[in-house]
Amino acid sequence: MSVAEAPASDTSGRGSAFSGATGGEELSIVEPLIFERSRAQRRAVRFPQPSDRARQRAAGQPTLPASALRQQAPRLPEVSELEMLRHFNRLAHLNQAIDLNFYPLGSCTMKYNPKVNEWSARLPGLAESHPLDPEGLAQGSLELMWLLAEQLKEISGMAAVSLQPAAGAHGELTGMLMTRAYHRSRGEGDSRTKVLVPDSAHGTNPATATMVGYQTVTIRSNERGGIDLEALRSALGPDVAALMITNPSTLGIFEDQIDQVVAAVHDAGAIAYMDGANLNAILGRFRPGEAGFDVMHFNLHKTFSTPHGGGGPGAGPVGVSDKLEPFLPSPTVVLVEGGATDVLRNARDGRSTPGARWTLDDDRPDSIGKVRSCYGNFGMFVRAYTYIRSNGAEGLRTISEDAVLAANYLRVRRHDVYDLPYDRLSKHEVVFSGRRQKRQHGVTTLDIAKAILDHGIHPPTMYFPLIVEEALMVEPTETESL
Amino acid sequence: MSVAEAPASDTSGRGSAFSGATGGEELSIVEPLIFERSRAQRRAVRFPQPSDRARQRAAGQPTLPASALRQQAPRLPEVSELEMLRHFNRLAHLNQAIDLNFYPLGSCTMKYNPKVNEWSARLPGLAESHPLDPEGLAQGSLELMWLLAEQLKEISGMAAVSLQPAAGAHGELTGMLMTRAYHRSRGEGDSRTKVLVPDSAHGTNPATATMVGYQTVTIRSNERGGIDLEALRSALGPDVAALMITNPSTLGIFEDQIDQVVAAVHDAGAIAYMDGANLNAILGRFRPGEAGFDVMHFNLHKTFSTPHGGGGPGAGPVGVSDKLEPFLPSPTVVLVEGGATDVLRNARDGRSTPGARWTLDDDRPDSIGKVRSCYGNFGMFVRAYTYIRSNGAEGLRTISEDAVLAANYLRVRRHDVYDLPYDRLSKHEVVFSGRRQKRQHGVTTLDIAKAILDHGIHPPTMYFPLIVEEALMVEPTETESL
Amino acid sequence: MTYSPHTDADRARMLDAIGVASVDDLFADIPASVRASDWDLPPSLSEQEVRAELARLAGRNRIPDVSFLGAGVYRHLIPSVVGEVIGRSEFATAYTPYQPEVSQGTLQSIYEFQSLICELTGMEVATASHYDGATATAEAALMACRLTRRSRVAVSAGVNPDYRRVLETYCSGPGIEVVTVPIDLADGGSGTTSLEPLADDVACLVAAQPNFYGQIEPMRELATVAHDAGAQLVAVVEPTSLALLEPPGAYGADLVAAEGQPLGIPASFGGPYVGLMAARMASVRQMPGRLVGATRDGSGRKGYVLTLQAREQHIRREKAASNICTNQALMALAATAYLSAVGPQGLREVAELSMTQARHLVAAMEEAGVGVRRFGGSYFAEVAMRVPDAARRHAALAEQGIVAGYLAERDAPEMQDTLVLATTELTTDDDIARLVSALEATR
Amino acid sequence: MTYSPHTDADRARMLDAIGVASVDDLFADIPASVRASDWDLPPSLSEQEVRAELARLAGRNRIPDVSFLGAGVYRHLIPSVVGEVIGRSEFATAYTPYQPEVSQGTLQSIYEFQSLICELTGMEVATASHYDGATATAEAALMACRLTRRSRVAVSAGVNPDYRRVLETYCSGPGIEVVTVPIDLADGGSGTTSLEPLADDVACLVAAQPNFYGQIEPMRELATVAHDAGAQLVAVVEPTSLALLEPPGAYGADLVAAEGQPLGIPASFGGPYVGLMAARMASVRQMPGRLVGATRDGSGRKGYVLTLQAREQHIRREKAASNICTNQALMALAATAYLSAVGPQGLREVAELSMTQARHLVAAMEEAGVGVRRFGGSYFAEVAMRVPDAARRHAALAEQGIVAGYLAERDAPEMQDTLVLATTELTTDDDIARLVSALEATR
Ligand SMILES: Cc1ncc(COP(=O)(O)O)c(C=O)c1O
Ligand SMILES: Cc1ncc(COP(=O)(O)O)c(C=O)c1O
Repeated sequence: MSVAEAPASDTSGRGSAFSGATGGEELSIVEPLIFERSRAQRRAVRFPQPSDRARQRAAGQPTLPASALRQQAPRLPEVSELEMLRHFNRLAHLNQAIDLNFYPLGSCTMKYNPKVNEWSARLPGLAESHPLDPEGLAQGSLELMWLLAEQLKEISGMAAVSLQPAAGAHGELTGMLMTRAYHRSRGEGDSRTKVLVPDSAHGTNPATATMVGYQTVTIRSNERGGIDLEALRSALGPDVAALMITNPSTLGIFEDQIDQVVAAVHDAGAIAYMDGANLNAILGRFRPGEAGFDVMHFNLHKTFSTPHGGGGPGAGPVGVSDKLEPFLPSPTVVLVEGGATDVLRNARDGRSTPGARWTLDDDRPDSIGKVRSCYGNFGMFVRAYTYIRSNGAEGLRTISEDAVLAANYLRVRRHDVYDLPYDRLSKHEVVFSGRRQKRQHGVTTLDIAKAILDHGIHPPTMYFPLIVEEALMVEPTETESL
Repeated sequence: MSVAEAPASDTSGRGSAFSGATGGEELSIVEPLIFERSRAQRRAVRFPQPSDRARQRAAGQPTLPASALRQQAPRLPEVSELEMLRHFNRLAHLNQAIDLNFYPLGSCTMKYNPKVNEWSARLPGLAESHPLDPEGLAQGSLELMWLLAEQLKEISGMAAVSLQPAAGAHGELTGMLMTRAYHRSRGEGDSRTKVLVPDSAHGTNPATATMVGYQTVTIRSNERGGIDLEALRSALGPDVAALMITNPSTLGIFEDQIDQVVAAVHDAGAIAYMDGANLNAILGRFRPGEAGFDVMHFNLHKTFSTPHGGGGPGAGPVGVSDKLEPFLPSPTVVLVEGGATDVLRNARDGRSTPGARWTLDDDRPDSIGKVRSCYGNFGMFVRAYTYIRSNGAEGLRTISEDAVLAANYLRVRRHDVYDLPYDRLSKHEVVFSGRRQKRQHGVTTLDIAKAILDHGIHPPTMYFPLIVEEALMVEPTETESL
Repeated sequence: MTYSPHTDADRARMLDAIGVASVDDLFADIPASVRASDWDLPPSLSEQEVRAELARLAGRNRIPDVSFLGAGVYRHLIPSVVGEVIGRSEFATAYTPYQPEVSQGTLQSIYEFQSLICELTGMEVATASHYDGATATAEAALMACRLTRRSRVAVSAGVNPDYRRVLETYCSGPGIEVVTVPIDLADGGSGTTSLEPLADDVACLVAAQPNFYGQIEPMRELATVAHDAGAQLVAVVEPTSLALLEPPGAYGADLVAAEGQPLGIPASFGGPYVGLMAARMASVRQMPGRLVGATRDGSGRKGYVLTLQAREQHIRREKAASNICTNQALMALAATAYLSAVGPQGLREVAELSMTQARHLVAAMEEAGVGVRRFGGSYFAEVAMRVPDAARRHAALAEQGIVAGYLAERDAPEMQDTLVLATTELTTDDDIARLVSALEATR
Repeated sequence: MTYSPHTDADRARMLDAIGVASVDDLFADIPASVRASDWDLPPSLSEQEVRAELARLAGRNRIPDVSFLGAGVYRHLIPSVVGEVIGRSEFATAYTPYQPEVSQGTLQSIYEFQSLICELTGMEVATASHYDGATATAEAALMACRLTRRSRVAVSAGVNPDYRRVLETYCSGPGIEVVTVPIDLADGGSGTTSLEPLADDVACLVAAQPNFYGQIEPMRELATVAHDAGAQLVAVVEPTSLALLEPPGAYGADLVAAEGQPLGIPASFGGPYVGLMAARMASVRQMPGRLVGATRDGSGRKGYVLTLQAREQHIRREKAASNICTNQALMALAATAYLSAVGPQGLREVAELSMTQARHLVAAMEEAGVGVRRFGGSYFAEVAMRVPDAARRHAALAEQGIVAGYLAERDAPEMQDTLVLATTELTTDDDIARLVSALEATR
């Protein structure tokens, strides 16, 4: 199927949904809408009737005021359980997915999502735990969150971590709100109005700056795909709040002047923000905290392999240096009884620490506040914790080694076929250009993607980053075999 | 794909399995063998190393004698977890299944297998219960088996039920072994050597008779598709051990002389066995026990909807009249403390009965013995119990009403197209004949099946029962919508 | 261990092809001064070990035997068939459906999700999806500011306190002021939002139906209050209640935000959930987040694609309506599967049974003299009860594995000695009896 | 409730088309004299009610905290990925793959299963599948009778007592006599099968490796004993042990039977499991059960089909090799997925760790003076320990949630005061310590 942009007005099946089933004449694999399978009075799941006692007792209580009642029941589909299930199973068969085939969608780290992670997330003790349960009933959830935050600190070298943001972009928002709170605390809230963003950045970076009320200034890349240091230095000044830099970048390149970049930003009194979406390439090799970054976000769903779910859920924890710590979202999980070293050692051995107790600290006067209800996408924390424990210290290093090996292998193996605008060491991914194919044969990157589709493989990311003509961004990850 | 009978000799992939991966030249949806994905040293699941303490203590104990060791490791596939999973997921996509589309395979009752049944079977308290756990730790399993047996008794009108047989044919074996034990107990073990089986019977019936050392005598059907009473009466005699009759029959027809059939069998001193594979059509309408049958089997996986798993597991409980009760397989579950009425009433209300206790009674001197290790396919009992409780007294009746409605509806709707050798009320299914299509157009039933395949629907059972030329046996079940 | 398939031979082959001697060479681009020092992380675990560790943590939680806790997160039945759908790895291990040819499953299900949310809310367009109800509410308020070109937001004190905090945080970004519209919290009062006129520079009024205390708000009147000030009404709703309650589209809401968790999603200590947002078609170009539209392919076959992407960050960058990218798609699928499985009749049964049990609970508490309703008016399936010495008794019951709802004074000091108790279709008569007798025992 | 999709309108439409007035008319063919009387069954339950009822029953079982119970059913790790595979409804809700065009998934996976079993056992052909290890053993013995045209079966007393009982029952059908070959049960004895010559009318000798007491049998010698009598050797094996132990094909077994439960299948109170059977190619036409073969389709593409069906009941009826029809296909898939997931190295780790823990257990028990090995010789991962007053202590430990293995006197009166204790890779050092101290405490 080749598709055009849809008419904007049809984003809901209501109009046609109840006009009856599609005719049976035309045979195709296309699955009708669930509404088209509906027939009045058909049922799947049913519920019990209230007991007589409940009914009697309820009788004396106020009903809903007539003015608040709806006139017509919502026209939800009426289908049998089997019809419902078949519908979604058939839709599932129309998808490509990691669990079926290679899915080298660049920038998305489409690696294997281990099934044991799902096992963990479904443990009733975790899945059925209510976020507002009294803390005494929720010590397991709190310990898990605390342990995960400790691990993310160790992995990133940051001083403190909040798990609250629900995705990478949400982490960016959180980080930039903290940036602003920091400048405000120093009386520079009004003077620092700009955020610098390299031209290779992901769209969420500039969009985030806007949401925080900052103005985006684009910094061009140099001919090696890195940030142009001169351009950066000249843009930096007392009106700059932060630099948001993605490292490794969306070109799959490690910013090899990163030390100078961070120094320049700090010299200007600005905050160095690292977009950690591509952390999968540098585990155990580079820790943003050690390099002086003030704030970063993790894409837990990418690096720590939680299933991407057709577009989410994810999780976007933020790590900060000491200087931003007071501004972290509230609450944070704190260990109030028992020693951190003991707890870490015991957990390493699979043991609970007698007497240890955690609490949610919501008394954080400088905090930017809450960015999400409750504490974040807890189910993703469970999966990420499982993943980190499964891999362990050595395994996490191997992940990055193998991911980088695979990307470089692809780079050299496809080097003859496609142009390589930045022919340097790759990190998590390699970005080719189809410009030659386009010029010489009139074959666009879109055409190439369609050809890849015919092999049952999901195409790479296309036409991004914007600075590469006819870009084809391939991220093999460490879990694809030769 | 149209396939021929396979060469008999290639039933194992060993020969070619390790000769290397299939070439990448040819593009096809065909999935290589798991062995072809193997690469030395590749791993999926790993296991821990023994602790130092365990190793030290084990050191003083005997190792395996060298003579008992294998010389070469088994050549199991060496694949990553993702490769393994993709392999089976892709294979899954090559199957048709109830959960994807209509699957009217006659005689197999391919109805919806409710997902809540799977939920039940996975409850750790049931799934992790060891069959030899001390009875005090297994009262839940025993109560469930007891309750299910009670329900099957109520549904069938039989006096006692054993859940032990693992499938329908296994139930037949059990029933016929009991039949022989019964005749032996009366000194007729050697004289009664024949089992009568109608010509429309499923192949398992005569095969079972052979396994029990009986000789099969085939009884022809009359022109109405029922058993020929005259033929039956003349075959009956002091050398006959039993009649095995399927009711409703494999023609989808209820034997409307069943009262006379059972009487004739009993008059001859023989045992009346009912193959209950097609019980789905007669729940609440006909109880074999009330009609005088001495023994029957249930196909739990059909009538009580446990997933058929690509060919099993199933479960084939047997029900017997009082006269065969002593011969039931051992052990049976008995309630040794507490009253049956109390327990049944409490279970109806979802409550346990204080003080009730069950035990496995293995002191059954006349029993035929065990037909299976442990107590049968317990996981199927869990699903069937869930199903019976979900549907309840009324729901079970509705199942049969709707299954019969659907079969008759199909009968009248396809009546013009196909010949109907026995144009009578249908029960669970309807058997058409493609003889007209074959004679007039040279289109065989096989050709028709292939055309049905092209609609994404699983074809009906073909060329069975044997007495119908070019048979097409369609069982819609109660869960297919109009 | 890792999940890497690479054997040492594979690695050697790759290094060889790349032309480097060791894997360290591939990290030569990291300046020496910033190379990572050693880390202290636990060693790898086999599957059985990691399962033991997670079972340990799960075992340190105690799932209450009886719970009346809601406060935005509700324990409803999740039909087994819903778990089956979202467990399918073709859905779970795909990503954003940029490539429609290989994503029709995800795309069509999102389109159905949007349609279902429109049905429930009576609105014309729904997004897919937001992080949760709180962020959906905040984004709706920001959207109202863009639509009205105003920069003050009024929020009812009857809106979930967590949502109000998130709203504050989001508004602090572009410097939007948030003003709180009080609700009548007096004992015996209405428990609903003040109908005082709004200032005419307010972009929107955010109000919840039912509100945080379960009370039924006069939404039609609140819409008038908002519209009289030239502001929009952002209705924050509870989706199962919409089986019975008037849809926001009918009482004049301009924007709707909701938490989708009650629709087939487990409590899971706070997430993942799904934020719902719906609006009028006229406002669609200011909507944040993803939208899927129906279209036809070259050969005329129906299909689905991401649409109106020119609102989104990957196209518009700093001019985008929001920075949202990864959202909660799989949870939206759970809601889609849930609504398809229960249908209109099932959703009605859920709502009615939840309501009946709430009333049963109130009667039982009042009968036993352990509590009385704090407010007048009507309520849905959550109810504020005045219970003497509530904090102490709430804690005492927790020790016994009984959670006596939400302690209102946590967020509203004037709400001392008040428990907000939620019931659902899973609340049994026995649960109510146990709560009442436990409260009696702590008198 | 039922899962029927039919509304009353649907039913009316069908009745109308059929031309009958009521559904009762469709049952008119049931003679009045045998129509069912009313039944007494419980009313229907909604999903939440039925789940509560099943949770009640599950809660009445107590899963032991520590268990050394094996006796044919072993608690091994079931990798999550195995559950994922067999949970796929394309496998679970299909049936016997009679129609190869729409069953290649099932067919190929069965072919792989057969290949894996051949690899493990060193045999040439394997069936797919049997009800369990006991019935596979019985069917193998019957097959040996057909192959040798003899009608006596010799079975070692070291074979699982349940298997021997099932064998007796199956042999009683065609009137085959079963004779028991003793094992040396004397305290301090070998614990293995007697090597006395067999009578020359015996069709086969059935012996287990390891045997029921965990002892390593001299299989090569037993093969000679069998062959010397012109009989076949039926080896009953434990599949994980074949990572280390000589495959039956190498020591002269003619037939192999096994319980596949240890390969990724939960204990589930006794089933569903899967029976494995393997043989030499020369005997294939006497094999009972299903076989899948590789073939090519019209256009030369590889595919898989049911093969050699002329042995089966649906073709041969009373002349079939067995009456088996529905088997344990999904459990065979579990074993296939398991063996693919663990691979040769993983299976070896399972076997080695299980063995190490058995030896650790013996040493710990002997050190603490709570038990000594009953037999000489070697053992795999299950071991017979002489423990004074075993029956009382076994019962006392069960009360504490510790299952101290299998009480041997249940089946062999001469084995008083003997516990047969099994270890697997899931047995922890802590489990061993807890067992030992609990035994100490009951001295
Ligand atoms: C480099 C980069 N930054 C940020 C993001 C945003 O993360 P999320 O989609 O989790 O919001 C992405 C996601 O694709 C990304 O690739
Ligand atoms: C009429 C009839 N009898 C017996 C059987 C055998 O049952 P099972 O396959 O469970 O062994 C079947 C199975 O198809 C059948 O249809």
